[in-house]
Amino acid sequence: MKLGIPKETLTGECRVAITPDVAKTLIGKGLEVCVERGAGEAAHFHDDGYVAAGASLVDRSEALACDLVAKVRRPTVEDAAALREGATYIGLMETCGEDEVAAAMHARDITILALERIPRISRAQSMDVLSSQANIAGYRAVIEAAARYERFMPMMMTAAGSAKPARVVVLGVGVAGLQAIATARRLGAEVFAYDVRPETREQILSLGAKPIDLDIGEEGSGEGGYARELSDEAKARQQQLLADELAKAHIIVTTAQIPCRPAPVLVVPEVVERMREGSVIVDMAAGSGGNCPLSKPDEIVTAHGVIIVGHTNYPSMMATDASTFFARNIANFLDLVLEKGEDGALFRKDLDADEITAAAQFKPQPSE
Amino acid sequence: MKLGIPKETLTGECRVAITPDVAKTLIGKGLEVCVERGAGEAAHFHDDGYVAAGASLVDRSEALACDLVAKVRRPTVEDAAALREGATYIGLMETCGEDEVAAAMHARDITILALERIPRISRAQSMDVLSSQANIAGYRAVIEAAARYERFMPMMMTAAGSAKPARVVVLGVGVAGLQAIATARRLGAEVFAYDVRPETREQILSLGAKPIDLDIGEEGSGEGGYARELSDEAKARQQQLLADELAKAHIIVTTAQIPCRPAPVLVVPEVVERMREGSVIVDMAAGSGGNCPLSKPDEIVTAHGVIIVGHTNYPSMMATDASTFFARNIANFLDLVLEKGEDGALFRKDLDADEITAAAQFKPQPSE
Amino acid sequence: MPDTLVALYVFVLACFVGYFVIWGVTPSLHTPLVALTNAISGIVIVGALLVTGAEEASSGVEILGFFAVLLASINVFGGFLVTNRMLAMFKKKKK
Amino acid sequence: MPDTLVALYVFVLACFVGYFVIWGVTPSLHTPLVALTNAISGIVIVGALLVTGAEEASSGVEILGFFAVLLASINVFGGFLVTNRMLAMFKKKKK
Amino acid sequence: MEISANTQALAYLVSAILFILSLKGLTHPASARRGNFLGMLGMAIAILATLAGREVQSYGFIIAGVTAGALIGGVLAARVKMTAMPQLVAALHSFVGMAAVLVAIGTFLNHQVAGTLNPVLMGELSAGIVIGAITFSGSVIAFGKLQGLISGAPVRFAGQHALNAAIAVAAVGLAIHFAATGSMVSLTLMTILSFVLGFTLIIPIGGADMPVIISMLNSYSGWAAAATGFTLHNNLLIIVGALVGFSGAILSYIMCRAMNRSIVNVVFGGFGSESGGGEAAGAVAAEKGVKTASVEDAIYWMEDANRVIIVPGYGMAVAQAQHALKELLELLEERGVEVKFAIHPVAGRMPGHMNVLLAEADIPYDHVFEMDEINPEFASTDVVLVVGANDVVNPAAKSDPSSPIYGMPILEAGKAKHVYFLKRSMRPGYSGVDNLLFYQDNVSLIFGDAKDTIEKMVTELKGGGH
Amino acid sequence: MEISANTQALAYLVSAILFILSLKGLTHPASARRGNFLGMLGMAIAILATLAGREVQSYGFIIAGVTAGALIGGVLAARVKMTAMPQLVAALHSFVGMAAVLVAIGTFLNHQVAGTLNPVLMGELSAGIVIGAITFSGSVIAFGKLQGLISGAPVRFAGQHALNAAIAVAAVGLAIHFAATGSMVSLTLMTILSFVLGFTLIIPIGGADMPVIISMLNSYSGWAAAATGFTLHNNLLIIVGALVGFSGAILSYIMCRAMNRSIVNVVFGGFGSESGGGEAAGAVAAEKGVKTASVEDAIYWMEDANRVIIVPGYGMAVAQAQHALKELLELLEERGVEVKFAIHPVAGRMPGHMNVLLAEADIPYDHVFEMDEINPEFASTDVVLVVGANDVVNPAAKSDPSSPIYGMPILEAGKAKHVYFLKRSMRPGYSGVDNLLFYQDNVSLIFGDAKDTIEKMVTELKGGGH
Ligand SMILES: NC(=O)c1ccc[n+]([C@@H]2O[C@H](COP(=O)([O-])OP(=O)(O)OC[C@H]3O[C@@H](n4cnc5c(N)ncnc54)[C@H](OP(=O)(O)O)[C@@H]3O)[C@@H](O)[C@H]2O)c1
Ligand SMILES: NC(=O)c1ccc[n+]([C@@H]2O[C@H](COP(=O)([O-])OP(=O)(O)OC[C@H]3O[C@@H](n4cnc5c(N)ncnc54)[C@H](OP(=O)(O)O)[C@@H]3O)[C@@H](O)[C@H]2O)c1
Ligand SMILES: NC(=O)c1ccc[n+]([C@@H]2O[C@H](COP(=O)([O-])OP(=O)(O)OC[C@H]3O[C@@H](n4cnc5c(N)ncnc54)[C@H](O)[C@@H]3O)[C@@H](O)[C@H]2O)c1
Ligand SMILES: NC(=O)c1ccc[n+]([C@@H]2O[C@H](COP(=O)([O-])OP(=O)(O)OC[C@H]3O[C@@H](n4cnc5c(N)ncnc54)[C@H](O)[C@@H]3O)[C@@H](O)[C@H]2O)c1
Repeated sequence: MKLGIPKETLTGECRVAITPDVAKTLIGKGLEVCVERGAGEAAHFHDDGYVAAGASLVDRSEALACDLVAKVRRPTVEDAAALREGATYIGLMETCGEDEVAAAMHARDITILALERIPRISRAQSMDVLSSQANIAGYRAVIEAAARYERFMPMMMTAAGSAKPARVVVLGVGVAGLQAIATARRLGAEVFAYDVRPETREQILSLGAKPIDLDIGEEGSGEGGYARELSDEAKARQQQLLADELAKAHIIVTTAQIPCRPAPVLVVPEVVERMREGSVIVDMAAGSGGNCPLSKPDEIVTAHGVIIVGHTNYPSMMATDASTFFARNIANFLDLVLEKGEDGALFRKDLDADEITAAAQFKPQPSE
Repeated sequence: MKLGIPKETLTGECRVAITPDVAKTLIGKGLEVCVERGAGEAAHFHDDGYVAAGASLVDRSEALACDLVAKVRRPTVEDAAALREGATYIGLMETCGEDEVAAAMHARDITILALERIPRISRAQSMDVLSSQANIAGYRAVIEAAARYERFMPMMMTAAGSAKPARVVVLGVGVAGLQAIATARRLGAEVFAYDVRPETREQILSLGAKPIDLDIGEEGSGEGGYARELSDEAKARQQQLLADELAKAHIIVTTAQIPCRPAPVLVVPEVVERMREGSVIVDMAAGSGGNCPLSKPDEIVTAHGVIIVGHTNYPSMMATDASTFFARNIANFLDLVLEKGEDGALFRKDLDADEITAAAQFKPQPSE
Repeated sequence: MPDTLVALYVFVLACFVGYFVIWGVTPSLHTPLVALTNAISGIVIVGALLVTGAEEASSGVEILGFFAVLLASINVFGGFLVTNRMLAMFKKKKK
Repeated sequence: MPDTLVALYVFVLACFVGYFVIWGVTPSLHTPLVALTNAISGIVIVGALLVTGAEEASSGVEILGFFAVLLASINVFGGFLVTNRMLAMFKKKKK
Repeated sequence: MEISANTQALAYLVSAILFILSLKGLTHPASARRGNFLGMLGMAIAILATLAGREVQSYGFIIAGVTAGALIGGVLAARVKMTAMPQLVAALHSFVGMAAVLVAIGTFLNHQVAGTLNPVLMGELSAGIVIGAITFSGSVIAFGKLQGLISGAPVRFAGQHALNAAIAVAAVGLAIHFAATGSMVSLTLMTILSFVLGFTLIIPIGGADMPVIISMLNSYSGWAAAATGFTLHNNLLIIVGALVGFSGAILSYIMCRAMNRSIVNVVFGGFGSESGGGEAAGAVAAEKGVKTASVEDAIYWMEDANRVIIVPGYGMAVAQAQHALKELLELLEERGVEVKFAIHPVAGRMPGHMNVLLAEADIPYDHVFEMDEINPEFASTDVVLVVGANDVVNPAAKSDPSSPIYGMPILEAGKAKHVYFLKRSMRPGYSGVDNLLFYQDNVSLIFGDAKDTIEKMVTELKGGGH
Repeated sequence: MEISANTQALAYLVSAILFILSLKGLTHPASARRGNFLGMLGMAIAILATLAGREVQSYGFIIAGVTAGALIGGVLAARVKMTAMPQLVAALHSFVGMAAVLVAIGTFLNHQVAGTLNPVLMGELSAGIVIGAITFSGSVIAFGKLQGLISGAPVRFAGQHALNAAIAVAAVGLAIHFAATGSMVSLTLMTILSFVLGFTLIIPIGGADMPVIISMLNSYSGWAAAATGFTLHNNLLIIVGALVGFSGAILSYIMCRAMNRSIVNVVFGGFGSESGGGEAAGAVAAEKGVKTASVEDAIYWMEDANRVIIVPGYGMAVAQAQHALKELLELLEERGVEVKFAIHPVAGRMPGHMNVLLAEADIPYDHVFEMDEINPEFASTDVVLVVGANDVVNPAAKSDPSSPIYGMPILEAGKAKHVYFLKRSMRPGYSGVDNLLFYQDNVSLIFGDAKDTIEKMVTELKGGGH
């Protein structure tokens, strides 16, 4: 069975779905791996590395025409068209409902295994690209904040005066938020954090940071470990109660997301105005509407003297490690997807048999 | 007595010599402070802040024409010309011997108090801008390295695989080097460090890092806590013995400097070639010739897949804190330079009376 | 001082010694220590010997004494040996 | 058991008690403890009393005994009172 | 060769000193074997001095008794399985108790013959009989419980304490009557009641408390010996009896303290009620058949281990126990123990959670291992310390297809010789499933906040804590 | 009212028990005052029982002696300055010694009159005299040294140990001769030699070791009392003498250990040679007149403090003591002590050196204070712990214009009630100048690696360590 690895084409995307190491493992399991020339270049994985691992270098159309195609980002319409009929696509789909790309793929009987649909259960964690990439993003967001912040993060008592530790507030304590807390603490900042899901309180403490407790009148836990959208009332209350805490902050990292919904607004412009000049907001939800309305996706803007970072692709800034993790996730996932036939060849398993692969399948909506 | 604060004109220099806070202190002591309009803007100190502190806003020529002029960076020839005859200049001169600027100032009987000449003694530490700025530079250099490095600095064992901690080597363990070690350690890197001065070994250990011990056949300690230049033989030996350690490194931060001499070459191109692709070298000595010959001042170059950062002005990247520290140093220094007359007015003290002010004076070379 | 008073002195002092002697015992030695004190309490054998071997001992007492000696000496021999076996388990690894 | 043997028994047991009793003393109590043991060693006063008050005591012995009683009682009274004063210093803060 | 009374007294003194040194020796591992030897020596001297003394005139029964006793005792001690040690000790206790009773009766008979009975003597005799009898029947019950002949469960009934008190009062009353009148009936009744009292005192006590009870019975047997000493005017018996009596009582107290139990509660089976989180957790554990252990137990094996693997989990983070762990690491390494940290990829609540915290505590990277690296090493590891981890070592992931973590690779902690879990309760981890490892034979739980527990371990290792 | 010998014996037993409890009580602050009271009670019972006994027949001299003694003792004890306590104790010791000598001689004379002398008795007498005499003259010397009448410096001379040994042998020889023959010459010579021995034994010992020596002399006085007990067949004297004798010896040992000294070396003034960094440093310190302290001393005051300020310096970094400090912080806070960290701007070897390390150990930022913030608080602080800092607290910066650090603002640690320096030696800090603070009255040094020392403090605070 052939596994194709096309190069990512989205602007600024440096990751690659399979690294030479993982390619080698997969080839060892009986797959034939076809890598588009230069696919890993941006993540410092060179073509010769793939060749050394036993993969063949092909051009894009050939990579897309394999039985299995592994990609990081959502395919374009052209990609979808270039896929072989009946093939299997493994990668992020970055859509919640049917859209033109999915429709095009479904139309050509392509099995879509959308990695973001893998359930957040212990057993699936090794396949969970959302986790592995969010972890990287959380770390990177803080590095980014530190690099933009024109002061010290740590406390520093020196002969030339003292620098107070930066006050960092992390909003949304999922995977990325936790890693952001950890990284900011490492750099010596004083870290506060908040999430709607009550179980995060203990987790915040477990990293030595201080939880911000708000009484917004309702519970924020949703399904599968995710948060749910709040009522308008609770939203307003939340914004209002957070305001004072946020205005004191020097660095805010926001990660609050709700699956398939716009990100909740947590840092309102009036709060930004109250912040000290030179403060930094890293809005990790900038891609899905932003936790701060002033953030612009993939831009760094300054508003009221506050630097607002709107990057949407932190993992790509650490493309080497991010690709390595992504590729391992895919490899672990493929163990569920493929099985060895009696003659040693590989086949796709019954995807509905396992809870994880069942959930990952992006099937055409019955109504359509 | 009037203290003038001109805006810094060097490209990329965002610091300012006096902050509003310090201006207020100085005004309290009887000085009249004249700040060039917009002088603090780049460091987030606005004109209205100065006004609130009691300073007056003036234009550049007026600021330069004060009895005392405090500046961060070396004056230009035009600045020197604009200084009042017999005035006192306090700031960095950034030259070891007589040069055209100094000559021009000496010609006009200007007292030059070159801050880099303040001796490295305990009592002078509160005036020592080299220390206060190097400290910032050391921190910032590591943040910069982390931001360029496309992998994790810390060790990270996750369901998607493990990231090994970055191997960081710090060369030159002065003030900047120590802070670089501390910051890299905070970020979770495995840190090794080396310096020619043997007393640094204990200091490296005191930060929890691992010293690299080389036997280069001679002692590197020079005068006043600085290093001295090594013999050619020892230099070669040093490069050779360091090579293997450096080739294994993922991030190298070099800070090795010798006052008034070109920086020693420590990371030779052959070593860079042996490093893993995507590694980062931050050459903090890029401004004085570089510890790595491949580094280019104020540029980021990639050689053999290694990213070589040649920034020369890290403190300016943290202009707010850097200016604060710088201004405090100046204020402490002014305590030695000025004394209250009987009528409450301020006078310059006998500068040769105190060890520190005596050393700081940049007097015309007798031979000239 | 009459014998009973002497006995009282000795008893009181011995109580103090007993009180002080084993504070600070390593927890892992609790069990062997119980075994050892058990063996030592076999000291009643002395009483048994005195009773059994006494001049005035009737043959009934001798038989009674025989059992007392028997039981006490099982205790003495068994106790020390068991302690020994326990302690043998506690040989520390060679370092 | 002859008196000397009884004395020996008592002595040996008391030595053990002496050995065990003060292990674990708080360092800050070292000095008061010295003062207290000093006071207690004033127990020779009992000896002094016995010698001085003895029927067979000659007047020479009585004078000798007087001094012994005097010295020992200075020690007894001085010792306990000094200990008391020291301990008064050690009152802990109220928490 | 007959020795003089004085020589005998000196020999007895030496013997007494040896016993004291023997007990002292047993308080530290380094001197323990010497201690046991000194005890044997003391006993030998005592026996020989007694035999050589003028009181002992006939040797037939004595030689028979000692020979038989030595044989039986030797064989018992040599043959018994290590796991059956507690039973054996209980049995031996009962012998001492019975011997004390027999000696007292014998003394009575001898004095009757010699016509030297007096109230003081008879009072002393009664004490010997009462204490001896309680020791005997109590030890028999203890033996039965340990051997499984009687249910180990605590048998409690209403009025139990009142009943015991009543029996005790009656026995004492009979003793007084006997001392005053020499009535054989009183003697007999008293003896019987004492046997009954031993039974009713011990039967309510649960199997878990048996070690303490054995030590307590030990103490009783010491008092019995001391009482015998009084009747016989034998200072050696008095000294050694008091020594054993008091030290046994102290030891019971120390043991209770180590188990975090109240001595009153243990000795008077269920007297008063105990409280406290740790104990509640302990109770739940006991119900489920899960073993609990003390910090000292764990330290005992860790100190002696060649390799200890620490498995940190989310609980370590919650407890913020990383700094304490660092200290534990250093102390163990000082003792030549190899210590490794095993990090499961999903330990904690975020990727790299453990790494962040261990790095914060400056635990060297070369001590930190990934699951795949370290899994082969568990089987050859002496002690695994699971610090607030749960799911990541749960064998249900391998064996129980219905478990929500089925299929997740785990750290194979259970393969080690000893596994200690540091957690606060019997609650499950993130995935909500019960941990099958708890029920394994080599696994014990130490309840309490992980940081507190580790700090206790550190104190213990430094030789403090008592 | 005369009491029977039996009643007296019982009273003596009670008294002995009270003394034991008294000593035990003095081992813990909570029970110390009760301990002293029990001691007084024991003494009162002992004296009354003696007076009421049949041996004492005439009371005149006794009443005179006791009254005068009570008066003198009471006044002395009430008047003496707290700082002169050690001298007073030394003086009191000498009294006990002399009293023992007098009692022994009196006993001899009484027995001579009664004609009941015998070798055993005379041997016992000799022991009383020898030990009493040594105690007397030794205590007199100790008193002189402490009072400053004699130089506190150790007076050592070649052959000192040989001389002492010779005197001792001679005294014992004379004692034997006396016991055998009753020769008054031997008795006199022996007595004189014993007084000399006390002198030559104590004179070589330095003033710093006097506390240990006093405790040792205490032990001697106990033995003297025990010897007196043997001569008088008085069990109370024997028990209490042995008690004081042995516990005094143990106390001396404990005190030496706390000072990290060898007891042999102390007791035999300069016997053998001491080694080890701590001791060498201690010696240098002693020479310079700098006080050293033990971990226990520091803990004693810290536990009881309202506020403790910790001043970390480069030495904390070198020792990597930050994690241990965190633990110390927690333990002190548990005890209600307010703990603050005072950071000098140039502490360490890089700006912010201390901050990095304290943050690593997770010491909360709100516990960390800058120099200017905290300087006003030192004066109202109970204990300052200077952990490997030196220059940053050196008052030379303020007072000595010739010092290279003159003019540098410092942390005013010296203003606190107690200051403890944790460092390894008397070496100066970075600037190379001697620290004037060391010589201040309220300052002591605790030698050793800072991390080790802090860890010992932690253990001590947890109640372990002994
Ligand atoms: N790593 C990730 O990215 C991630 C993210 C989300 C979820 N998860 C899941 O989290 C789990 C991680 O496994 P784990 O073994 O680390 O944790 P776990 O299975 O959740 O177990 C943690 C244990 O720690 C104990 N504990 C809590 N606080 C404690 C304290 N103060 N002192 C002592 N013990 C304490 C708890 O028991 P008591 O309550 O009895 O004390 C609990 O059983 C996995 O199921 C994983 O899938 C992981
Ligand atoms: N902060 C900066 O940027 C900087 C830079 C360069 C120089 N300096 C200078 O460094 C000095 C800093 O003052 P400081 O008080 O922090 O340090 P310091 O004056 O150098 O004293 C440090 C003390 O720590 C002790 N020490 C070293 N290792 C130890 C260990 N393992 N355990 C216990 N004690 C240990 C040393 O005494 P023992 O050897 O007896 O143990 C020493 O006296 C100032 O003079 C400052 O001017 C500062
Ligand atoms: N069991 C597993 O194996 C596993 C694997 C991965 C993730 N998870 C869990 O899934 C959860 C979600 O992870 P994620 O990071 O992908 O979530 P996410 O990226 O969807 O959201 C980030 C965080 O934002 C928070 N948030 C949403 N609305 C908010 C609001 N209005 N205010 C404040 N915070 C708000 C969410 O609660 C969440 O914590 C986490 O708790 C994680 O532990 C579990
Ligand atoms: N006493 C004080 O108050 C005080 C104040 C500031 C600095 N200092 C001391 O002054 C010293 C110099 O400080 P700096 O940071 O300004 O120095 P610097 O910037 O001049 O040099 C940086 C480091 O490079 C090292 N170096 C030079 N040649 C090298 C070579 N060939 N190989 C490796 N390393 C080489 C030097 O030894 C120095 O440590 C430091 O030790 C510092 O502690 C003391």
